[in-house]
Amino acid sequence: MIRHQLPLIITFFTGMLLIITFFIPHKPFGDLEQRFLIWYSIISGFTVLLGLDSLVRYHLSKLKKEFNIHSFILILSLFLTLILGFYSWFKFKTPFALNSPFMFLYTYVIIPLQATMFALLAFFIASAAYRAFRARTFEATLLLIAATVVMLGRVPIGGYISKGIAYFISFLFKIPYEKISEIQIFAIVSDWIMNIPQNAAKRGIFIGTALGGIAMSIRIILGIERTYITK
Amino acid sequence: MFLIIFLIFQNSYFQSIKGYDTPADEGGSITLEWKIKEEFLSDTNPIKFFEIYRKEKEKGFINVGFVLSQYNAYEDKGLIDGKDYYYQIWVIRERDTLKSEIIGPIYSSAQWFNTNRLNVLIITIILFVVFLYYIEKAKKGEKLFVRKIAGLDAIDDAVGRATEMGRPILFSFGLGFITDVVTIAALSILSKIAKKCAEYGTRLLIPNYDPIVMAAAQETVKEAYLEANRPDLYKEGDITYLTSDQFGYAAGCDGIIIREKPGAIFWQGYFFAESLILAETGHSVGAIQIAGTTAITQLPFFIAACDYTLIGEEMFAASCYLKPEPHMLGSLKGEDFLKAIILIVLTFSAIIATLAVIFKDFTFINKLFQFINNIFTVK
Amino acid sequence: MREFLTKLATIDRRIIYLLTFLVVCLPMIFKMIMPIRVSEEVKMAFKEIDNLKPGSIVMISIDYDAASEPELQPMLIAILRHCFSKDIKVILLGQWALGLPLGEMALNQVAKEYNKKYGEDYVNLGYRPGYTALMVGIGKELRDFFPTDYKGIPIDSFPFMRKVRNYQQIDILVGLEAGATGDAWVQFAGARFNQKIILGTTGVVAPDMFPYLQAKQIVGLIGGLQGAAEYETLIKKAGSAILGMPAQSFVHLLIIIFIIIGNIGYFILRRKR
Amino acid sequence: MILNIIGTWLAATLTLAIFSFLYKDNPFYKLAEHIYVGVSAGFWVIYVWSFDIKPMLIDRFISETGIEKWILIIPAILGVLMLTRWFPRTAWISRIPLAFTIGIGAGLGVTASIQGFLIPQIGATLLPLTNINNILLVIGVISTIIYFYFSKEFKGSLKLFSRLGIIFIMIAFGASFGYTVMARISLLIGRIYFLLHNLLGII
Repeated sequence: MIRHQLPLIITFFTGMLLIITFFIPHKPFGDLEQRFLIWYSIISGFTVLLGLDSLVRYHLSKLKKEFNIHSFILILSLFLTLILGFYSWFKFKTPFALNSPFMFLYTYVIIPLQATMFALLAFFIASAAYRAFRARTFEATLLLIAATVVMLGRVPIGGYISKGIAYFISFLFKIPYEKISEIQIFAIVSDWIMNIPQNAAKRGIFIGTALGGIAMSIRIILGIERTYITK
Repeated sequence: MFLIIFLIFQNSYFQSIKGYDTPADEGGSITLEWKIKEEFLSDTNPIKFFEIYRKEKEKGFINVGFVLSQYNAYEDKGLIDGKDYYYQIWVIRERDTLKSEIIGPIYSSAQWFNTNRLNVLIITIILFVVFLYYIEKAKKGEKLFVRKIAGLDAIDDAVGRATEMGRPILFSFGLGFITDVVTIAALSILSKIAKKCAEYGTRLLIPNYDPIVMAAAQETVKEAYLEANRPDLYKEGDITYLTSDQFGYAAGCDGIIIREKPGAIFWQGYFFAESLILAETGHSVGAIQIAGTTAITQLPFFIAACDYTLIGEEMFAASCYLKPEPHMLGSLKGEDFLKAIILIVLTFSAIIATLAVIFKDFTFINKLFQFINNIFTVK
Repeated sequence: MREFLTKLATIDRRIIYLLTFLVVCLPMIFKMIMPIRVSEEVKMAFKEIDNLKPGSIVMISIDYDAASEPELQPMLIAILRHCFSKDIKVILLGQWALGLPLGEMALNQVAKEYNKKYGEDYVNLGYRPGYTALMVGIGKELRDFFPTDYKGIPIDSFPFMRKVRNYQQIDILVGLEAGATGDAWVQFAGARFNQKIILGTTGVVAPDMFPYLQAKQIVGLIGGLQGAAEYETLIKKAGSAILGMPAQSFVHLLIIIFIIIGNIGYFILRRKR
Repeated sequence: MILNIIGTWLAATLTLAIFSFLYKDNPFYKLAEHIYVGVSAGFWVIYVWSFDIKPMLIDRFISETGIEKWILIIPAILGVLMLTRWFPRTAWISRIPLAFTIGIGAGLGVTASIQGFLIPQIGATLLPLTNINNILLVIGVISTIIYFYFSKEFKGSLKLFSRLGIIFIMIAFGASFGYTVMARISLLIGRIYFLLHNLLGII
């Protein structure tokens, strides 16, 4: 009984307390809220260590079964980071000191790996643009047109293209080029799209997700939603 | 005599100076506000900063703080509620110092209710009541109407067409975990697809990113095959665990897609940037692709690359239509009720606001609009 | 014509990768420079900081990591240059632990340019777990969460930090966002404590921040590498953002051409079937 | 100086190892991937120590006096209880600190969503329909909400508004599509700038 009821009781009281202290600043509540927030900050640091256990345990078990270079390298780089990290913290009082070995690890291992991982996406977008993005439905067509206008509006080349169009229009309709050459069509339309239609739709969508989020929080506080606790 | 003149004379530096208990707080704090007269704001002798001096009944003045010249307010903290305090503000200028007259006695006190947040309190209570009401109704099993999402027909067509072509079907939860609500919604969509596959005898492949989600998927598919009384067709080997690395999972799925050439692919769950590779490979083998995610950043790419996409909350509506689960159904209906209220508020306010502009002098309409506007402003 | 189209539609992925790689490299090798058009939301952000008097305090939150470094690091450097050039005090902290070293690097680089001293002109508070709890906790007392700076030195030993209690002493909070932390700052610090906020975000997050801009919950928005280039133009000090814009432009064009070709092939093949 | 050169070469090899994924998924990519997971996991341990346990618990325990000093024991215990999740037998104990943090997160979330999003965003949509932009903004928000309304069949005016809603939604997703493409390309530009500038020194 304790295993299921106690966590739900704790969640109910802390949740309701945080809502009540939002409205009642008076003596006991204000301090209690600040104290709980400090405890939250301390405890949430430990949750980071949870993931570490499953990671190390999984790769150690793989290594026990049969040696594979990938799991070995992972465990090795983990412990190397710990050694360098604690050494840097001990010597420089902080892991960030620019000339510490920990910072070396950050600058020459973390940055290239993480940045390059996401730089791959530019290639995937390029090939998906060519091989998969089709205007097969009315909605997809509208999406691709809006995307093209925004992409041209957001970069300097959009300005040159709109100058070209202005030259063409001035040639066709005999309007003096100087007057319309400065109008950056794509940039103006793109800014309008961002500030009006895109704004309205995103606000409508986020009102929906906000209500969904509040429903989830209420279910958690009242113990209706239990997957978090019992799993 | 001299003292009084001194007091009157000092008064001329400040246009206004006042101190009051800081409202809606836990006590122990007094707020000071002041405004210097124009003629003392000269450029030749600019104000550097203000020094705040406090005095209790019998004791002398002590300096408790300072504020830069661009501010004209200060909140003094750490006071004892109910005790009388007196304040004086020194204006430190380049070449001289002006002292304000002494204001007080002022005492701080704590408030039991933050009146600025009344609108938040009312809305919080409404939300609690509405969600609880609908979740209880759903728990009692009452029939709560949810319209059929167009996406569900698209799912049926896709499974049918893949069976005609005699090609397998692939389903993926993306990178979601079992605690993500969208994964739970995807499970009920999977159960519908699995039932159809059991009826048509089509092979169903499910590569997974998370072992726990894989176990849940195996459970759901086995149950669906049982319901379609074709337990013999259920193959545990088709529901596998690939890897827990983002791009490793995408590469793994691509391998299966190119090898098995599925007729229909379902990307239902939570996706990150790897959605691009997945949808592209699916398109390259000519599969019908139906996506569904709450990941706003990936929706544009799915819409451009797939045949049909369930957008955000449509996934919850689809799963509520298929297998109404009390928590989700109750929340969905609660949200719909609140959306209806918001729609009414927005339309009504738009009309009132427009009228308020047209009939400027008609005070009633303007007051009404101010009242509505006041509810929706954060104080 | 038909086999040309089918060949066109089935070009190998790797050729597209190579083409993309070249279109990025060439403009950078030839050091092309293109005029930057400054958009309204970046101008608003610039004006807010420009109107601050010397001695005001700006708090910058590092909510990104190396994955968004190319977009947000130039933004951080441009904003630091703008603040230091106007003798504005800077407090740096971060919600994304893996982004803090980037903040430290930028601080050191720009502080040298304007010979600003640590502790007198800027302070780095480092990282503290807590996320939304931290944002609300700072609203009452900063020292409850940051008694010391990133080196463990008590913050009361720094003169300008002595009077900083909570958001009331902070003129502007600049959030550099690669994820949803921007929403948290706006909802927890902006609405609850009336803190003036400017958001500098990656291109992915920027569109979702416009509703906050229109509702005046934030006073400025700097979006993606283009936003960083615009801010660099406003402070008249070119950085790596302006350098990257030509390459950005040509790849945008390349992607649009890919979409158009892909769709032409698709429609012709579909009509044949 | 030597360290920088070694470092740059190390960074370049790791960058090319990740880029090799473009050719095909290969062991070099897997190796780089595992290094990243190992190093970043190590990073988190150092952060928890130097930015949470040391300053918020140990330093504060030393500096505080009286009752405050002993109250600090409670979060310390709750934190350690969280680690019981490592051992299956005692894993259920970790539900207590977990319930504490989840309760606070939910409690903070409710009021913040209402005060920080619903009220200001609805308030910003109470606009007079006096100019085209206001009209489009109000109609856009209304039709988008109607599109995500599931309690009524889409007939008559509801059908019209939901069609209008999907148009606004598609323009919004198109804008996000364009911005996201821009963002992804900037990341590639950053990496190639590193290869051309730091490694090869061409620019």
